[in-house]
Amino acid sequence: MGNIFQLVWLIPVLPLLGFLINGLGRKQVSKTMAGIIGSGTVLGSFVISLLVFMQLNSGNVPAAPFHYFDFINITALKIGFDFQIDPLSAVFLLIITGVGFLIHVYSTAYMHDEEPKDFAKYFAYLNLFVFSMLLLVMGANFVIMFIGWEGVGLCSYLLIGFWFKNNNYNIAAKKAFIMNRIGDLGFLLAVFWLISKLGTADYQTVFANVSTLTVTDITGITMLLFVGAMGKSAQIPLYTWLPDAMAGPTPVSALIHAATMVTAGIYMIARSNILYTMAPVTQGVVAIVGLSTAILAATIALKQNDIKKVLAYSTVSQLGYMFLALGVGAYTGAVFHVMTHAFFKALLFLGAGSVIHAMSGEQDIRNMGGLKKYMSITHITFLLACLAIAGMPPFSGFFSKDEILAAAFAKNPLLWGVGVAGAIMTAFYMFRLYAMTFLGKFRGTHEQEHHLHESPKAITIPLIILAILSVIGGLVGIPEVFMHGGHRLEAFLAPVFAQSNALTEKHHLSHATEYMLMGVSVAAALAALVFAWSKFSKYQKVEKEETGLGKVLANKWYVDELYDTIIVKPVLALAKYFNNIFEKKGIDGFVNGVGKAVNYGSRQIRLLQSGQVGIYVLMMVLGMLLFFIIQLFL
Amino acid sequence: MNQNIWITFPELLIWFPLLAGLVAFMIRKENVVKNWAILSSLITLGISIVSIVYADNSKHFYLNNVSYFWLRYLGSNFTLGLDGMGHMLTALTAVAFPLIFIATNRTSYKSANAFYGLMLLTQSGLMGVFTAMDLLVFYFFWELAVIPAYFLCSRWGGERRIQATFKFFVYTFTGSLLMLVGIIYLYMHTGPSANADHSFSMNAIYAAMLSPAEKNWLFWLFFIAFAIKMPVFPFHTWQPDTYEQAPTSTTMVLSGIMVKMGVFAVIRWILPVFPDAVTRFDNIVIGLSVIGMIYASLIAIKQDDLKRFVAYSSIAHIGLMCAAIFTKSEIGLQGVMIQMFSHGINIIGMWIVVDLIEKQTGTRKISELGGIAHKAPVLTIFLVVIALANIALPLTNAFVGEFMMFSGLFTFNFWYAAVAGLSIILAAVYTLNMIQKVFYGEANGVTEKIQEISFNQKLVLTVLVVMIFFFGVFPQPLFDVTKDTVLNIITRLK
Amino acid sequence: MSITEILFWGLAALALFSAVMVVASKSPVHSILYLIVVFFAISGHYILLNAQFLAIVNIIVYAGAIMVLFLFVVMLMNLNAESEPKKHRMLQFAGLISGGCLFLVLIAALSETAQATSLVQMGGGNSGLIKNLGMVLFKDYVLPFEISSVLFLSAMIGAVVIGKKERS
Amino acid sequence: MNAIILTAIWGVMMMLGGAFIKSKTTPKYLAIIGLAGILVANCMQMNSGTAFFMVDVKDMLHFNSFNLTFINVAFGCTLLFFLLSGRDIEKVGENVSEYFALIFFILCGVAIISTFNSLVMLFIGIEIVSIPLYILTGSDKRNLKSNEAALKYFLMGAFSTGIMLLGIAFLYGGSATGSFYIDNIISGNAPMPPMIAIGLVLLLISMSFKVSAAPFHFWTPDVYDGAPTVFTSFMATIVKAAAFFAFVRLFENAFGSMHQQWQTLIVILIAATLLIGNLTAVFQQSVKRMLAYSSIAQAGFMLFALFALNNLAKEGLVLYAAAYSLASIGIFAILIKMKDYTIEGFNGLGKEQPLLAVTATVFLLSLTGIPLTAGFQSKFFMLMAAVQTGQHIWLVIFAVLCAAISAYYYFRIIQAMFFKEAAADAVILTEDITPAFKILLLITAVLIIGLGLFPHFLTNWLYF
Amino acid sequence: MEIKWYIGLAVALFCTGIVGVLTRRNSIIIFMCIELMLNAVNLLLVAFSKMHAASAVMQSNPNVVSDAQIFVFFIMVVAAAEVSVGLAIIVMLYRNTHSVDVNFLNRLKN
Repeated sequence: MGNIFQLVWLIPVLPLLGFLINGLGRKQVSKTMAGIIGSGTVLGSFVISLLVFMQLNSGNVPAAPFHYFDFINITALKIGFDFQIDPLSAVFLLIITGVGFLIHVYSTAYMHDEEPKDFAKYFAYLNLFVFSMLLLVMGANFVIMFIGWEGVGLCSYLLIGFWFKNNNYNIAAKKAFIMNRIGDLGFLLAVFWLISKLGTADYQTVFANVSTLTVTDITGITMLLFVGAMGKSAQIPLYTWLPDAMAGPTPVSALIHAATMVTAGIYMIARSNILYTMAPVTQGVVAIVGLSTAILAATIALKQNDIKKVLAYSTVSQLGYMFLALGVGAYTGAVFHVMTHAFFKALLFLGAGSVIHAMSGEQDIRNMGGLKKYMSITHITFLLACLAIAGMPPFSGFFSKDEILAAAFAKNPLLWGVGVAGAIMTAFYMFRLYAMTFLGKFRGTHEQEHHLHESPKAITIPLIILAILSVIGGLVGIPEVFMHGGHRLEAFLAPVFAQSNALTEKHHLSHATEYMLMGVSVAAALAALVFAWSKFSKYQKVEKEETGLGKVLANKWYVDELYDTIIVKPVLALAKYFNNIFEKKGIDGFVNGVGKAVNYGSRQIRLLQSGQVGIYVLMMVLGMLLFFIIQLFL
Repeated sequence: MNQNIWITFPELLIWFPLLAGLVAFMIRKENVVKNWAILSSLITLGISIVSIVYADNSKHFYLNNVSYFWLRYLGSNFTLGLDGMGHMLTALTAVAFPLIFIATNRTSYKSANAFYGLMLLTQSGLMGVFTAMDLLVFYFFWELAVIPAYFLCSRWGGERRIQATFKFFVYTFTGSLLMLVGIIYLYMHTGPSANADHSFSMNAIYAAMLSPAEKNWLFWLFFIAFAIKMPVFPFHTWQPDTYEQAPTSTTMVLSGIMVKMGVFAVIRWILPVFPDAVTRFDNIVIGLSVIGMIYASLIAIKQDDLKRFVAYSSIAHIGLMCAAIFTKSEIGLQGVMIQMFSHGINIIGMWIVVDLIEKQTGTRKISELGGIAHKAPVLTIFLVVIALANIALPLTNAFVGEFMMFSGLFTFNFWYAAVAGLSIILAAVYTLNMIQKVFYGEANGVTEKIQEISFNQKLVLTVLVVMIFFFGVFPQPLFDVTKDTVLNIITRLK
Repeated sequence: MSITEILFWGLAALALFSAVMVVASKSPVHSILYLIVVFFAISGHYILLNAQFLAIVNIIVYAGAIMVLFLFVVMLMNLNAESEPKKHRMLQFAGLISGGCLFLVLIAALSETAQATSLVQMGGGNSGLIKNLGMVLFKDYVLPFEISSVLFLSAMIGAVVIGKKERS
Repeated sequence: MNAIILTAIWGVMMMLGGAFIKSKTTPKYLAIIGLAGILVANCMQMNSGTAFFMVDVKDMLHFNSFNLTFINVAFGCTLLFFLLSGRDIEKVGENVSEYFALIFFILCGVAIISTFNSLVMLFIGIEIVSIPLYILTGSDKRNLKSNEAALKYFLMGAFSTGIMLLGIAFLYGGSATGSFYIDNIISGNAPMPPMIAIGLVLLLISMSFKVSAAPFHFWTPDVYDGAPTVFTSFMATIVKAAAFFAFVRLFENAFGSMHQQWQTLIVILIAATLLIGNLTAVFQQSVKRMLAYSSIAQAGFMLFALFALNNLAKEGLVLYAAAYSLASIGIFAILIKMKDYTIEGFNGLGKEQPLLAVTATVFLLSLTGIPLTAGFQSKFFMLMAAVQTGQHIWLVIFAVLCAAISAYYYFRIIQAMFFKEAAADAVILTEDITPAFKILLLITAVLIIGLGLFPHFLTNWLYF
Repeated sequence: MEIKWYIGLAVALFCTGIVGVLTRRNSIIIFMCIELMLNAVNLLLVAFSKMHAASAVMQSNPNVVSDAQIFVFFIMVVAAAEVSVGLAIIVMLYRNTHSVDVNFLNRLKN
């Protein structure tokens, strides 16, 4: 076997092929074929990614990006269609293709009720999604990244609005795309800024020449990039699309939330870590925004009753943690959390999907309960995922979250304090969810109860695999306190962050402090866990209006309404004014007014032609007088 | 070097459509004339492709440039030439016409011979504009391209066609007359030529001796003419009306190619001739363009008529091109070049779909449509692809152009790029709104009986979509065509 | 004041008065008669300037032929004073004012110039005599003389074309 | 000289012929043959200097390639006019051969005023042109409009003659040498003495009257409207062009050296003429009247020749005369065939008579000044001439804006012909269109386009 | 006499003629006023001719003096021709409308 790097181009091309086959031949391929093509291509990518990862792990790192062809090649700007393979992209490749593959497999069962051509279309979209994400991760410059960046936005649009007959879904899809585009604009401006200052968008050149940029430039660029990340990774203020994106099929939610899309922002900041390291102001902003998002989303999640909504807000919240990590300079921590989060969040969504599947589309947890006895695999895997996300040791979430909190503490204990508060809420709402879904008595209709069943293999097997990963996934990053050299991930990623690490002095917390921090956060989370378990395992449905803070939380702090009032409505009003009044009466009115003036002038001036010879002669004489005066006296 | 070539590419590109158009007038049978139009436009396309193969002027100069005596004693010769930009735009013209003819093949016109004859004459005029290397020749073709278009719109258009297209005509005519004054003034300040005191040839015009003050007002005479044609805010109001009223195939020509005349002309005749004035007024022009982008995008959001919708979105896109030209950066200009081509392709695709919908449902009201995706998925896919290309999604052709144009704009000034960038968001808003309202949701009474598209249309749209993706992924061939032109202009600007 | 001057002023006054009366008199016949007086006065001026030929021609052609033609026409039409209703007052006023202004402007422009004080050769000189004029007319001005025959021909045709009764 | 004498002789021939020839159609052929012969004779004088008549003109007439070319243009256009509208002259009244005789006399006058070198010849020439025109205007005797037009034309024409004569008198008095020769009136470019200035203004006014420049244009619409349409066609084209030629000839030779001192007046004239002509034409419903106003508007453009007074201007003037005359004769020839002279009368002509409509479109486009037509080239030359002076560029811009307005009224006819439908039972034309008529129209259109493409075919003659 | 008196007289007569044209509405009288204007010009021309005769420069070229008088002669010729045509037109109009009032001439307007 030759150098695996020569096959790197296959990683994105395979899903693209899958997309083309399924997309163009969607009327011809059978459901089975579509599923096999869809999953198989991603599996192929995964295998290659794994081989690439192993090559990298063995220390064989390619020095230069792989150049395929010129995308733009003019004197002032050269942008190649280049792929860059390094530890960071390798980790992401594995997450994307690995988790993506599992979701594909899962989808074959989940989407089985669709018409064959819609089924094929669905897989085509999924493949395109994976393709875009791979492009995003593998691109060796910001332009290729942007191509993937917009591509995932498009795919999310297509998939969220997959059931296009329902207008609400379409609106959600549109919202996702537009919110993303707002972020994309920031990203684009940042890229332009880079191009205008450095004349290139290649990572290598940019990062090598970063010292030639002024502080203003770097701060501006990083801020704008962060705006892009806000859109894609659902941070305040651009997070509202993500919960709405639940409109799509559940595996899509899993794909968006776990493996692709939302992690793009993290990847991008991690990729350009040196820029952020050199822009402390932006770092502060990133940390604060991340933390605020984490808390805000967590509070909202406390009061949601839609199983997917809870999970959605939990994603937003977890993403907040990741940004907190990025903000405090713990890039490895962020990537680590991306990874563990990918496992348990995919698991949670797929589990939720399994539940919804069993409940025939019911998503309100108030109508569930007691599912434990009907679907044991789903139940157990779901529980493991909940423990992982709540940060219970030794599940994966514990390690990654702990690393982030520790880094935050090192930066500022206040950050840590708020972070722990978020962790407590996480534990609470996750177990509220768990308890209301699986414990207690079934609260749904009889018909639903009759249909309750464990899901087919294609669903449960991915669940099991993900559950295993959720449990042991944290072991690649065992902190220093437990085991020297246990943080394999950090070592693996070190070359990527080397430049940043060189610039920052490490705050080494004492072991005692670290144990203390862990103890406090775990204990607090555990307390919340127990409280939620005990409170909601005996939940009875009561019809009562939420009041006070509860109502505010249930209504997501009225953020959507706020946006509607201060942005959407004024813009539409302005558009309406332009369309109905300014365009017609103003500009076109002026243009037509010229025509009307000519007409009016014509009507008036022709009255001079009165038909009376006397007046004609008089005019002539007056003209004569005028001419004499001009010629003789002026 | 072989100088005995009896006819060159630019001549062929002009005379062949002209001749074909005159022949078309003679053909009485509708089917025959339709096929003749398709055939002749395909031949023109062939000529254009061959000309691009021989695009290298350093090797094949005699094939791409021709000059013969015309108004010699005025210093004007009938000089035609194909440089990179000329190749690009003649190619666009050559590509667009067969596509238009094939796509609208089903439409039957009263006195079809006149219709197709005029269409081909328009093509000839457009080719002339893009190949003219003499300012007077340019002006000739500039007007001549509009006349047949005017007749087309007024004769075969919608209900309010006479008013609307007359507004269009008078508007552009006024602009070009102002330009004529500028041309003459410029001419009077050129150096002597072989047979006259002054000269209209491009090089002489480029070398005209003018004081800065003169350049300043001459700039506006030219710019207003071109701004009307493009059109740039606030000279745009003829456009929605005309697009709405004109027969669709003519609208395709108008929006796909004719608006490029304005963009083209700014690059060819304003930038190199008035570099100082360009620098002096760049803020005004870019400001207007940016305002226009946002303004038109906002209006597009509220449009209920599909044709007007496309018209306003086109205004927004053209605004960006105009702004990018005035950044005077290589990236921006190169972006404009490629975008001229891309925009032509995309908007023709948009019109084809709009036409299909109108023909089948009898309405263009967005609010009355809905659920077409369900009834005609292929049509929907084409439209979605084209619409997304229109809003410059990556890996479609428009992305490359818009990316570079924004990049150029950014280099010029951060805030322009930032404000103009809002149009990216607004473009997403209006396009998705339209897609949602027209294609998604449940089918209603109007869209109930909509059929899938015919083979012809499928063919044309496929060609368009293939081009959209091809040049979205491999734009480099287009850059190679226009590279030298852009560099030439940039050097002139410095 | 010399005799010439007295004659000049007298004739000038007569000419002007009659001219005003041409315009002012109600009856067309009176107007014609006043106009004949003007012509006579102008002929008097010609004699003062020793332009004898013109003086005679003026009386014969103008006063004799042309004005008689006018008189015939007027009488043929039987126009009298009442047949002409008042013209619009304002218009009449405007006409008077603008005519007056024109006069003032011309006079003002000319009165102060050097040219205006050139002297006119009164009485003397023989260029106005019929012999000299004949020589000039048939030597130097033979072309316009011949050409003016075209003018007369066309006037003649015109009178015939216009005057002839159309067969229905 | 050939032209002047031969036209006079042929005029007399036609007049006498009228007495003997009873056939109504013969005079037309006689006239066509005669005019063709005269054209040839004039060309001969031009090319080889062959003069049939040895007349000592005492320098009162000047023959050079410029004015001989112009005479060719004028006579050529008249020939075309005879060919196109000869049959319609027959319909005006009984005195067919007299009408032709008068037209020949007018042509004689045209030849004189394009070659004059003495104010005497100018005066006589102008009268030779005017007096037959009064008659032709009133030739439709039972039509009150025609009567009215004739009287208005006559009164105002005589009035303007008076003004011209006063001007001539002042020029004679003011010139140092007391001469009627136009090149002796002033010398150098010293400030004008007031007498010369007064004479100049008076001549300017009377010539403006003849070419119907505002504010001395008031007779034009009424007279053009009232006169029988065939004669309007002739008056509005050849006669007007000749008057322009005389105007420019007079002012260039007599006052060219003090051009700067009277340019302001021309600027005012141009601005007023363009504005009034174009603006008033917009609202007209009758095509005939609209064309009258358009002739005023076109005069505004021709006045640029006087504004610039350079070589381009003179070339442009000849070109303009040709372009404008050809197009107007063509459009009038079609108009005569129409039943209804209003713009609605043209509705549906494109369907009924495509060839007529297409040629009419060419004529109208030429009048508008669209490239490819002679009308464009002539406007182009005029604008070039004006810009070459480097002064009053705003006037040039104003002129093109007015040209844009002109598109408004010319295109109304095009719209009516092609884009509007005639009422179901409407009769558009009064008579059948003969193939010969169609071919002639086509030739006219081809001539216009030919001149539009290759104006030097005409302008080169100017430098023979 | 100084020429200015002649100029004054001629201009006064001319302007009287103009005023007549402006204020009267009988076309025959208007026509007569125009004749008056022509006569004013004639007088002026003759006066100018004698003025040039008086100036020393012109003594060498006596023709100049005759020029203006010949011109006057031509003016009379033209006037006669004009009168014949003009009166014919007026009579024709009178035959058709039984009026010579120019104010009634407004079939053609605007």
